[in-house]
Amino acid sequence: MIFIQPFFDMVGDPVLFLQVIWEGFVTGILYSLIAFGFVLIFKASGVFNFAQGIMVVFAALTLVGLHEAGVSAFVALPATILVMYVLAFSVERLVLRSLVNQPDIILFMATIGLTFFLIGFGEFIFGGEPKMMITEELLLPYDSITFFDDMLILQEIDIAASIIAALSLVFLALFLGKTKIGIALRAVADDHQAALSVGISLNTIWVVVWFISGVIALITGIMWGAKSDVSFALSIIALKALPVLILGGFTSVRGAIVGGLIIGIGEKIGEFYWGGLVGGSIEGWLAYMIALFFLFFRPQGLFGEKIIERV
Amino acid sequence: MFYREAGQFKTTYISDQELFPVKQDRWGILLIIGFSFIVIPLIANDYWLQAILIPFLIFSLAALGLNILTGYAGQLSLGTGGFMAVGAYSCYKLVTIFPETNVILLILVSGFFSAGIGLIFGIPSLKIKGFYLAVATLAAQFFFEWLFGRVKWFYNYNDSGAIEVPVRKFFDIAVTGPIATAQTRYVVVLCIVTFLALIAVNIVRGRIGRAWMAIRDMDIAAELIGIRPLTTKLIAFAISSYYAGVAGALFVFAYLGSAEVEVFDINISFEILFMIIIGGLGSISGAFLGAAFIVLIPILITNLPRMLGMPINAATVEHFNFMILGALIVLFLIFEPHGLAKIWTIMREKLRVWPFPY
Amino acid sequence: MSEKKAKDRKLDTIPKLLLDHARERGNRPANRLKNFGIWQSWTWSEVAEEVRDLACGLVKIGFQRGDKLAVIGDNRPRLYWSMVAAQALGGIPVPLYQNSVAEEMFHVLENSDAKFAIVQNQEQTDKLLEIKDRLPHLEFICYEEPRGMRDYNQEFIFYYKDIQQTGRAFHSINSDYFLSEVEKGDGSDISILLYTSGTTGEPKGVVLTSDNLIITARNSIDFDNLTSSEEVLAYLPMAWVGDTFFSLAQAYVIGFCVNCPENPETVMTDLKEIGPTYYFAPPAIYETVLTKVMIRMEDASKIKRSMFNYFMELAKTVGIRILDGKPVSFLEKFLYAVGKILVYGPLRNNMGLSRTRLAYTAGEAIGPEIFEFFRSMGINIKQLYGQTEASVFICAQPDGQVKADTVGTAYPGVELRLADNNEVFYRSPGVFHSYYKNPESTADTKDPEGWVATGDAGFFDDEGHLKIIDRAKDVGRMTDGTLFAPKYIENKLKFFPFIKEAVTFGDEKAYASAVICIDIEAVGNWAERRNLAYSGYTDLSARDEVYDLLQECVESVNADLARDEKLSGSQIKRYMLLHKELDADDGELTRTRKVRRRIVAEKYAVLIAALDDPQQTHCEIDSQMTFEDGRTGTVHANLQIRESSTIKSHVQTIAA
Amino acid sequence: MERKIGETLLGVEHISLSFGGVKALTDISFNIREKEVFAIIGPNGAGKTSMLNVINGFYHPQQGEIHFKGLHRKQMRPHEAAVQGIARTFQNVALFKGMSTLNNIMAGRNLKMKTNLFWQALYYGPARTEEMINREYVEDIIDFLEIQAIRRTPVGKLPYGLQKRVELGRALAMDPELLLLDEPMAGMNIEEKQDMCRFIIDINEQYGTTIVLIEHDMGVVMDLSERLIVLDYGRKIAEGTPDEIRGNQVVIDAYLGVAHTN
Repeated sequence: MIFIQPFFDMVGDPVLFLQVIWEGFVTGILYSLIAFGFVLIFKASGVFNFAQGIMVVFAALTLVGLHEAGVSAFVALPATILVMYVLAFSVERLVLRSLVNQPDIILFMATIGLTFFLIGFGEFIFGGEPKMMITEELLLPYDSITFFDDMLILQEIDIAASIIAALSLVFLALFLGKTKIGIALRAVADDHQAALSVGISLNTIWVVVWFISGVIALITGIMWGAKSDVSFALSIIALKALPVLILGGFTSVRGAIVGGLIIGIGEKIGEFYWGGLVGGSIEGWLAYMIALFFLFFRPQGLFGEKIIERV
Repeated sequence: MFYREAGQFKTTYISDQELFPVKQDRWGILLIIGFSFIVIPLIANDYWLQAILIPFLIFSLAALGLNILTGYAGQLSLGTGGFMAVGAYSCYKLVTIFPETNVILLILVSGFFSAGIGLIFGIPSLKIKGFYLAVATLAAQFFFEWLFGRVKWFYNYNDSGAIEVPVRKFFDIAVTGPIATAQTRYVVVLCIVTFLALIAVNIVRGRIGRAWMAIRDMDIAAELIGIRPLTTKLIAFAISSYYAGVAGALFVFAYLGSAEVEVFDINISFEILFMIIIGGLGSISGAFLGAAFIVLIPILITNLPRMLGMPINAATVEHFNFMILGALIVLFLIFEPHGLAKIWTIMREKLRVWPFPY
Repeated sequence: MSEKKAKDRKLDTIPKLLLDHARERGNRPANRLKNFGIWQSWTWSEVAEEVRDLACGLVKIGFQRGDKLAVIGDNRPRLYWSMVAAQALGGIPVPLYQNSVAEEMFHVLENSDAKFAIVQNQEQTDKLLEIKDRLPHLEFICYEEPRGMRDYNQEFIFYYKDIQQTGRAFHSINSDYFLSEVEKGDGSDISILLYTSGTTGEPKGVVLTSDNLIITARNSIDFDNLTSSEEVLAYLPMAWVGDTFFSLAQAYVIGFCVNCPENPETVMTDLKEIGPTYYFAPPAIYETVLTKVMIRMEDASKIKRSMFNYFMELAKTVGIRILDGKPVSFLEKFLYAVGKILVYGPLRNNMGLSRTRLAYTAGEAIGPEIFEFFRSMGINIKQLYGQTEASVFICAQPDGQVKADTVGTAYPGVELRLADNNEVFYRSPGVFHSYYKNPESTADTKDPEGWVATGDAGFFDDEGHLKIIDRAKDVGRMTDGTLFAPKYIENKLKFFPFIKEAVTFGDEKAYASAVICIDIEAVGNWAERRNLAYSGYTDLSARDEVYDLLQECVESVNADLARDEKLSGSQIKRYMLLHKELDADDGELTRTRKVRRRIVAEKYAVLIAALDDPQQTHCEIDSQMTFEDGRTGTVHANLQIRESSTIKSHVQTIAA
Repeated sequence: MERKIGETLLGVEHISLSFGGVKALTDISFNIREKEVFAIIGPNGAGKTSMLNVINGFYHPQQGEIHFKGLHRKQMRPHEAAVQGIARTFQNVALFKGMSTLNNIMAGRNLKMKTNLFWQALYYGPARTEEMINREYVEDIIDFLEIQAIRRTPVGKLPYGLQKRVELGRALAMDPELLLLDEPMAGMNIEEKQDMCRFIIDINEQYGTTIVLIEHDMGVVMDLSERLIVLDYGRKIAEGTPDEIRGNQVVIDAYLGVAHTN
């Protein structure tokens, strides 16, 4: 009974409901971004990159760290991008290259190792304590717009985040569709031989995808950092990308986006309307439960292809 | 070099399928057991027992459990921490509800709760495989972290939000609680771990163990020779979680003494996963080797620099620990995916054919 | 002691011994067979029952006293039992070589007029069926392994177990039949019929009585103080007297356990598992083991290799002295102990000889370095000299008096004498009864007083050890009257890895000379290591460097010969390296790679003439040869002849 | 030989199977009789393997049904097929790479082993007895297939030919009534093929096992099988004894037809 009550509340106060959905939508977008970078890597190299979440934090920390070290924001930004490239490059050289043709599960565990390394490394360089994202320096808006006489409040930063996210998605879609490397990249996803015929070595492709998802991580990091502060606590939240993937399917960009929104909105609603009833802050696991629930009906995810097993 | 196998022939299948068919191995293992039961309690000081040996044994147990699931049955799990938490908290509740009952018994019983939970979270494994499942197990991790943190009943509404281990006696020797000596707790843990390890070995080398490995190596073929995938996987989940549960209970009752749910956060799940990767997937001894390895790293990072006269602060140790762990995992996966256990077997082989190279 | 003797007198047949063991040590293992992954074991009492059931079964299908029972197959307990079963019924077992073809079997089966045959498997059965209709006597065939025998439903073919089945039934009715049959047996009864693969002509059936075997066995057991706790591996052909003696006679007299390998391919692994305490092998096997060891060590790390070499060197000096009970310094003792942990122990373990107290080799001369290798690691390997006609033992080396080049002293109960052509004669309790259905050759070999001619020539060294030098008929005299034993010298030459074959000439000649064939692989390697380019065999064997290499070998052989006053005269004065390998296709070798001395002599008469003529230093030859592809052609070569220095015998100088 | 053939063991009736749009099998029917050696031949991609997959419940046909030992069934899980006594080897060896030869074959005994977790945990009493009994059974197979030497070798390390043997052993360990062999001789040399033939015949005669085999080597098929069907493009184009098939024009075309050759 008590679990039905919330539905009436939603109808009762649609504006508030809208607010909740908006909140969810924004987080959802961030989830989608992480998941997107993830799908990119998975499609291109078959690697289930557990470290994607950490890359977000790592990127953000690098940016802030550099700025703290006195580098101006607009130097720090490209510098960070460079760092992300170096990261992608070294990951390909030191890890992927030596693990090629290993079972996927091995590669997966390797990325967990990578995660730990990055956490340790990051904290060692930038220290463990939380930092503020340099929102102003990056000229990101931080006011808020209100509607329905202050009943519905939208943070400009959130709007910006959504726009930037959307833009970067569009940009990437173009990149994948139009550029030679992008095409090769998609080819790899289907068939490694095909990719080689395009004339780009797998290794280059891997570097590229890891770099791209590094950049996405950076974008995500900035957005997220603007909402909360930047610390490795984020990495746990970043893990939410995983249920998003289960939902969307590892191989589908669309899935990543839709899944992200579903999870984001779903868990906000759940938290806001039901969380209180069971002790609060159920965000931590609700996403996973939602994902699990979905799995029972579509084991391959919403947009993943069905696998036909052969013997 | 020490092996003299000529003349050690088997006239029955029973002797042929002994745990350690080679006499020299039997002696070796007896030596180790004897040493850890008799010598260590006599010579080891509290620091060694409390800081190294007890956690080592408890982690070994947890790793053993995870290795059954991941190493033998091939089902990757990231939820070990969650299952340990279930064990710990159910043990805590049991101890408070049945104050009179023998605590060691209760510790063993509390494993069954996590076994049950393991069953439930194992059900998806029928439909989903590999990474999907791994992610699913994260659900367990986060759910229980939340549950035991939020629902006060589990920690008896303590203001601290932590569970405090009460003193429980066994033949009026305190085995748990503040006044229990490290020696006693060590011996208790050792007994339980040895016992459960033996059981694990037996299961693994029997029908069930073969079914697990069959599912792991080639699930389709396994099903076609009449192995039921779901039942087999569920048994793996149940037993694995039982071990995790008991380990969790011991972790609080024989090691920490009091704990909040945070000690069972996702990092412990990863650490235990690392133990079996480094120790060796699909190997009982691997669980112990891996646990030893990972328990020792931070201690080395703390002590080595100090010995060299350049002590480093706790935070840095923590950071280094993470980095080194991460790096090691990658290195092991690259150079010896079968971990320390494999390295050991290779060494053993070398000893057996000594002085020949192969 | 005396009542032991009395008891021994009563236990004068193998079946009686079996029953005795069943009583005395009923639960101790008698046989093991590696099968289905483990060592299936039978205790003495179980064996007694198995044999009883089989014997009774055989009776049911008409086995009578004096009947011959052919036994064909790999070493299998059941086949051994069938021999004993036959003996229990007063019959005579006739083991055959399991890998000989039907035709070869035909002669033996016909000559022995075997009425029954117990064979291992389908393969052997098929061989018999091939020739059965030409063997009127052969009535029944019994197979041990049912695999593939489904469709063999001829009424004269039986399954081993079925026979035992009927036997068990028979025994349950007249339970004392078997015992009484065994009791009828007597030491003078014929115990077994063994066919010697005679070097010339058809094989002859050697008849041995129970006394022959059992008394010799008793002597040997005292000689080497064997106990009932020995473990042996029976892997040599059952038709060979040695196996009969070790796996049947000795085993049944003292009561130790005989183990049978899973199949011929697994012998080495099975050997390692069993770890026999008492082991026999022909020199060839020891040689292969040694080569395997060396090859495997080649791939070992540098440190390991040098360690290995160091300790093997040490062992050569110390180990053998320890084994012979000679004094060694404390330091040496200590180092040897270290070596035992690091090298000898593990090595023996890998060879499966960890527990070996006593090992024998016989049949042909064994290379001194092979012999030393094993002894130096503390394996007490000894040589014996024997033959079927003697129930194996004629001479053997007593512990502590072991030399590479003698076969030891006269065996307990054996009398020896040398004819003036140095042929060895012996007389012993083991001397065979007769050649089956062949009185004349019996008479030729065995004189009325029971002296048997071995056909081997030899002499005693100053410690009274017999030294066999050659077949008596091949031993010649040189013009100065010294013995010339070609085989003996050739063997010494062939012990060098560089020499594949050697043929020596000296009978009725002023000096001995040799035609030598190099071993292309050994010399080839040697050449490569000196990056000495060569186009082929002919080219290589003509090289001066090679000649120099071989010179050393020849001269060391000469030095060796010089130590024997009787042979020192037969040192090799001139030799040449043949331009081609001796080849069976060219009729120069037998198919078993034995040199056809006469043919070689004819074919290369020119060369021999040249060798005999001190003036010539070279010699032209055109010789027929067959190439790999079977084409034949003539090869022309101009061969160099070398002088090799000879040493004046010390013995003579001392004498003078 | 014909005499020992009994009545129908497995009946396949109007089976059609398709993946998405792709038709793998179209209206296939045939009967397999007890104790016979039955061959399925056809060019690559003719649907032979799919047919086996349908028989042992790995694929579920959209139409048609299968009856085995009299009882009809439309859908069944593979392990149910195993329980009913259908064993199977695979075109590309599907062994448990991490396990030794012995354990692979022991795994085949899984269905026959019943002791509960409790005894398993103690590895004593019933559990151990059961283990030993089945070990004996397995050793029998090892001996039968002449693979004693590789008993303890991890199958991953074995040469292809031996792996196929081990896989056959694993199937035998289930002591099946119907044995499906998917190209048991693919990629073998002459001796290995001869051995395999011998084994198949012995299995059929000694254990009286009914055998369905897919094989490309026509010689082998003609020697071994009593009857065979020919598939082409998922359709049955012929059925009969080897001699009948040899003469069959349709078959010859299917094989020599330019459309597709192997």
